[in-house]
Amino acid sequence: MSVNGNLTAAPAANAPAAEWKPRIVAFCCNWCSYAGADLAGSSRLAYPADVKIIRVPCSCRVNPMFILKAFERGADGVILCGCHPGDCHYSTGNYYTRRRMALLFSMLDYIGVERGRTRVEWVSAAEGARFSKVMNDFVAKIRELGENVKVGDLRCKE
Amino acid sequence: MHRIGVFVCWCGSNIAATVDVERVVAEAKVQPGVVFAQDYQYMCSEAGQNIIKDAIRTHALTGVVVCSCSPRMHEATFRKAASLAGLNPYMVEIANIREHCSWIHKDKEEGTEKACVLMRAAVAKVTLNVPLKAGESKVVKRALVIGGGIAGIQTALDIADAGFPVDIVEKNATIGGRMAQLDKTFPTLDCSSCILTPKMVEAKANENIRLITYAEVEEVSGFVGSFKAKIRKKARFVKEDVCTGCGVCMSKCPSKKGLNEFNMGLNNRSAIYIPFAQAIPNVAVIDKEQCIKLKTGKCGLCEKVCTAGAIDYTQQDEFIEEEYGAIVMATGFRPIDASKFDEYSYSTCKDVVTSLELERIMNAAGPTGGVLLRPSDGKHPHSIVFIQCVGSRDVSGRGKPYCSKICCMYTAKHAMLIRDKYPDVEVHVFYIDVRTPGKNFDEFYRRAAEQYDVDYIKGQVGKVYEENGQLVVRGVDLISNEQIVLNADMVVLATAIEPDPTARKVANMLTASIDTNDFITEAHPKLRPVESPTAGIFLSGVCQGPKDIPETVSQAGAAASKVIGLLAKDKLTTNPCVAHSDELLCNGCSCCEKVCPYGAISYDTKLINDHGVKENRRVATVNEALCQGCGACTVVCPSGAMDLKGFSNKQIMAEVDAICL
Amino acid sequence: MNYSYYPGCTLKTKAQDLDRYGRESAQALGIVLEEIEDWQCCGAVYPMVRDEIATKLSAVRTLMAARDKGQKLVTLCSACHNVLTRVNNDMRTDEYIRSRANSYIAPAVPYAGETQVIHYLQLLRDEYGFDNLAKAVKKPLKGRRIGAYYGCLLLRPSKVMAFDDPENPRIIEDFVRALGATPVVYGMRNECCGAYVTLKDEAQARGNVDRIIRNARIQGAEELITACPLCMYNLKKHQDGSMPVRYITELLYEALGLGSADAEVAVVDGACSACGRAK
Amino acid sequence: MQRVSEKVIARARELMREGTVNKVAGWKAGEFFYDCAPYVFESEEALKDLVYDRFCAANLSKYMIKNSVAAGAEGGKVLVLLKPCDTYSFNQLLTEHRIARENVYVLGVGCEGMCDIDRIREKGFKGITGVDENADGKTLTVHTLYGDGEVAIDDVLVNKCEFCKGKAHMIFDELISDNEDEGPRGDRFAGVRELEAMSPADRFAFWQSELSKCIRCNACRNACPACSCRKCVFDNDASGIASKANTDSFEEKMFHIIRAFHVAGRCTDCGECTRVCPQGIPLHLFNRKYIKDINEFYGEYAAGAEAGQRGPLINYTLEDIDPAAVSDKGGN
Amino acid sequence: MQMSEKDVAALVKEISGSDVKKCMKCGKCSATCPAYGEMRFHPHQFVSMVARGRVEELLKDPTVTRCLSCFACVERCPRGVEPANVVAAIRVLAEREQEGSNISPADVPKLVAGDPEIPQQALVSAFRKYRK
Repeated sequence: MSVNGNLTAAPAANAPAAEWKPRIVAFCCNWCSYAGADLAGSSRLAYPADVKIIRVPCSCRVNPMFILKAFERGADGVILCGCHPGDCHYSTGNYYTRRRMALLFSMLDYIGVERGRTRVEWVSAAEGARFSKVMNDFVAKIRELGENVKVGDLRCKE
Repeated sequence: MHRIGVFVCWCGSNIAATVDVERVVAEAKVQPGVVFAQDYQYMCSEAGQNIIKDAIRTHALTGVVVCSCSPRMHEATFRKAASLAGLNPYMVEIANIREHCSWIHKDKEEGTEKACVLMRAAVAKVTLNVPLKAGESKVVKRALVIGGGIAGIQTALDIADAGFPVDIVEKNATIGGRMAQLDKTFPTLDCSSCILTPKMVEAKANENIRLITYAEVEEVSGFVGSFKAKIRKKARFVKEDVCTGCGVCMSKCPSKKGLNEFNMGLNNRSAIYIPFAQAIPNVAVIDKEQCIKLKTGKCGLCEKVCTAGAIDYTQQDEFIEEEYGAIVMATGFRPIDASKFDEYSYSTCKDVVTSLELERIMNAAGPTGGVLLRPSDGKHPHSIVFIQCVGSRDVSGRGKPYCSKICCMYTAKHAMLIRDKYPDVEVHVFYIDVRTPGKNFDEFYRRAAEQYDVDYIKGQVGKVYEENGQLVVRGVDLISNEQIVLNADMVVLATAIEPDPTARKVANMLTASIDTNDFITEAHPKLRPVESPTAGIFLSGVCQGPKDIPETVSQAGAAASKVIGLLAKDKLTTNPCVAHSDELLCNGCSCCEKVCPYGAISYDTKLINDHGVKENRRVATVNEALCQGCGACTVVCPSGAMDLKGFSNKQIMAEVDAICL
Repeated sequence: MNYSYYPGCTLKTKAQDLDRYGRESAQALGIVLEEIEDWQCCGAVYPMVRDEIATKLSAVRTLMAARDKGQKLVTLCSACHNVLTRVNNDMRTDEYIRSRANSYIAPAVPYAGETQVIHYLQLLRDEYGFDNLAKAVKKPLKGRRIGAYYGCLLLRPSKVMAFDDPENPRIIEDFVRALGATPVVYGMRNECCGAYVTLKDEAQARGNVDRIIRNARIQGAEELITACPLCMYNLKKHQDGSMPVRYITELLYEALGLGSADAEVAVVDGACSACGRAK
Repeated sequence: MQRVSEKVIARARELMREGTVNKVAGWKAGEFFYDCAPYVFESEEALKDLVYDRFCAANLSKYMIKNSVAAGAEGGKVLVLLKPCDTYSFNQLLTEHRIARENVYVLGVGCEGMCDIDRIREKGFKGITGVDENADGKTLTVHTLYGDGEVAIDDVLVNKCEFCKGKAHMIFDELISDNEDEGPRGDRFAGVRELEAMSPADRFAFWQSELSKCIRCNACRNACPACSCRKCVFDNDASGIASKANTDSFEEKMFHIIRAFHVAGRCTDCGECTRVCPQGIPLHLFNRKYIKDINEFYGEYAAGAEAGQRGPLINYTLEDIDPAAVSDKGGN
Repeated sequence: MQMSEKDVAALVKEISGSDVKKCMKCGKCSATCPAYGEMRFHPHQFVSMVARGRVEELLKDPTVTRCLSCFACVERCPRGVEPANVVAAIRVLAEREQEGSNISPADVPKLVAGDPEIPQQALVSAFRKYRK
């Protein structure tokens, strides 16, 4: 299976209109997922350039406000990566993340941001291949969903 | 005004092949606040670092962004360079355009575009950076070990050998712990006392070790490097420095009906007693609940016979206050109460015993002088049934959900020793699984089955009851799929072990976290197994989880080396990227305190001057020496009073903004 | 002290001794037992599968009657006690069963397990007090060595029954002691007597009873007592008659000096008045 | 409710007279009979204006943050009248160490549901001059300039009372209530479920249409007992979300979403936000969504049912569901 | 509609309310079972076979009726599996399939005639246990 295949196939085949590029923000914890992303890089495991990574010390540092901000600014997807439950560098951080994000994502869906646009994935520092696969899958999903609603317009009805 | 410098690395062709570095530089130059931008082949090289240093000086830079490899690789390098040039090292941010960009993209246009976004995000962040300074705190060069079993003794000996003073606080009248009660040890079958007592003596003799026995830690405050502990030394009613341990008082004491704890209550002891012959310190203690003199004022016999004049009925509890740089928990374990499983008739039949009781029965210094005799009538047993997993792996609510780890091996040991010494005794062992990972462990168990003809039956026992002075054991043999009824003279229960009940109290005092089974949680289950998440607290022995003697000793040594590493430092440098609470904004709600894994947040009532209005408020304070900077607290703070230095709300929001431009 | 009282079918027919002596002893102790009006059979066995609701309804009706009177519900027969306690627990804790049962019965006020079900022995221990009972004893049963036979239904499942330590119970021993006799503890006292299987295969029940009586005898019991008519039936039928078996209330009646309770009572024949429909 | 009302007012006076308390937090009628507003009475004399009727919906818990401290400083105590639903908020504030409990005397007052003047008007009444509760306790007589009429109380309850949590007080020092607790009324999550059943696009349209009505008057924030920060993040420049400089409209746009998350796990569903919103935005639909999710994901939790509870967002279990369960459920 | 063996096993799990996966195969249920000798399959086998979806043999076995419902296995199971509930579920499903096969009202006069001491409780229990 070619990971790269995903990258090139989609736009060429059926995207005659002005090319839309999804904007995707990835929050990665410093100890596991950011290192996993580094490993994906050093293993040359490609994933689309639409993904931009922000480094945080722990997934539990991610304030729901950051995610809302991204969507307000027009992000099409936000993904949060942390150490696997039980492996948190700070012992318990990702357990809190798990609760916060489950509730936040459910709320985002409730205001009309489809569930597929938000995701939490647990990626360890050793899982470079997984990091790449996760990102490819996520981008594919976002492409499938298309452009996001303008969350920024939530209070600007014509 | 911000004066940011942006430095774009080619990393040879690693970056430059997929990222148009010149375009990144050009793009950087038009970012607000950026006054200088340059690319270079290898920024991490000395020449590259010099470019950064020169630019900092020449352009009076207030912030630096290096677009290069992962910060996990060279962040420290560039921070150091900046600091050498006079810039605060925390004013440096890295844009990872190699691992996260050039290495994963093939299309140069795409790669360049992304590199520009990452650069923009780093610039946006660095404009909000503030200079941070790593703090320092003192290290008191003394350690406290709570618990004087083999774990505590070994840890203390190792710390003391490295030249640091260490106190052992033991709640019982002697050190030695559970290991002192054991007869032989697996898998070598050497005598437990023979290997333990020399260590006890060594602990007593070591001038760096102070033994505080018959004592409990009452209060602990402070943090890593400088804890303060208050220790209650319970009254022994015997002057410790005067008593010679001759034991005359014990023989003369008229109150002899106390249960002998050391022998698991299988026989009695006098009210004044020395727990066992090799006790350290070898000093008597009076059980005040049992002593006639202390209860009624009459008697005083021990005082009369004590030629050393060591008895003091007026002795009071004493308090010792001491400062420590590190604390080791070595609080150990106890077997669970077997009467919770009375289908095995432990409460009603004397000949149903726990393994630790059997250990005493087998021991030469035990109640039967080491001769295997039935507790009910003192007769020689002809058949013994061992039942494993009594209360272990039990989620019914009666027992413990975990495997107690040591029972398979000690049961094999007991079975083997009995078969060896008394070949006429039939031995059956009911087991669910025999778990013997460990060096020479499985060989040991197989020897019991093959050489010593111990009858291992895969299955459990459902009921034990007494009939005609014998025990009827109804069990199942799952391999032959039949229910079997055996007559036995004794039944031995391999009861689960649980953390000593003092562990919970001590852990609370130390703000060390504890799991649902009351075992102390380690900072990281794989990478930091002997440290508590609370800095300066270390774990030794079974208080962290079930383990046997070799494992305990190696963990004790590991804990000691961690303590030594800490005490060897004169000062502790603290990570400056820690949480900080704005007192004016703090509601005092305690949410942050509850999610902090390190106990780094405390609440105090303080006089706050809120724009001229002075009032007493309950506000959070972060102890920077304890905080590790995870940021969990920042998210639960609804008012935004809690923020994380180096990863502040504003900084991360600025990055999001820059990426979603 | 007024309580709702649920005797159950067997106590009105084959086990009249259990009922009669229980009532009269209670009266002598100043405990008022008010029999639930128009009670129905409890169902005799607790329906163990979750999709059986209908068979729990008569128990719910009884529980509801006690609730409406605002009284604790006292039982005497072990089987009734087991069924009522467990159905009550279902009504309290199991939303599925609660809602289904309530919609079947459609009572004015839905039932949610409010009633407290207590066994006659618990009544004596927890409400009246064994120490008070000991004081009320007129003819202590001195010198009698009595084995308690608990069986299964009073004790298990212990999480629901919450009657006593299921593996080392002591309530009947304490009761025996309060009456002035000597309790004999033996291991088989909480093992099954053979129960209803006696109708299918006498030999199976006989095997069980053999083991129980043998163990009791060897451990020194001279007579056995029980609170269950079915245990009574099995224990008497499947032995040679050398081990007397009595109801707990017979012993109580005797110790309170109310007369001698002879185990031989005329058998009242005929159909079960309350649960006739089962036939 | 008449009987309880009289007893409550009498008792408040008595406590003031005895000196048990030196302040009373209650309700005072405003310009119109239906605008009963929170008021702190400082003398027995002033208490003549204390009312307790079908229009005293306001939750007084939040007022105890400042008043309990103030009362303590004066060496006195403040009496607060709390309806059953208000006690949840009071407990939650105790959990968060916001109220000096020792300075508060809680008088639990029975409540049979509060009425919404707008809903009465919707029944066709114009020129309302007064409302009286009828003896049956189920209907109101509405006096208008054009004559009297009758309306069923159940038809004009404020939203929060339509979905009353129950008549039991979670905390009190003294209780004046005739009510038997009948448990919760109605299915408070029905509205949430209705929205959940819509498509994401319809949901977005729904919220866009509702939230566009918002005039950022902060009434919700001011009334909400969970929104009791000394300084709101939206007013805090360092938070990165405040909009003082007007360079950023984030706060403008996301205010309600952020507010809902900030009170998630702490909101007692007291319904004040929706009740006070001048634009009639159903803000409770945010809070109830969180409550419903919390109940479903982590087990039933009622904020404020007990003081000292550990809220669901500052807690976890090893077996918690993964956010993937949420991400995948819809799928689209 | 004919259910597959797997579906029946799922039904057994559902109506028994027992989580058979929690079993750690220690055999304590069978060690404690007073009807062990009379039953072809033993409590631990019931749990294991239901877990593996093999219920056909269990449903055909007439000795399932020998379970005394004494709850010793439930009480003593260290994993909270409740084997007796699994046995009961099998018995009930078998009885539902073959209406009234294990005891019939016609048997009663014979039983009572043979032994007038039989308590009502035994008859009602047997009816409840042995018939649909």
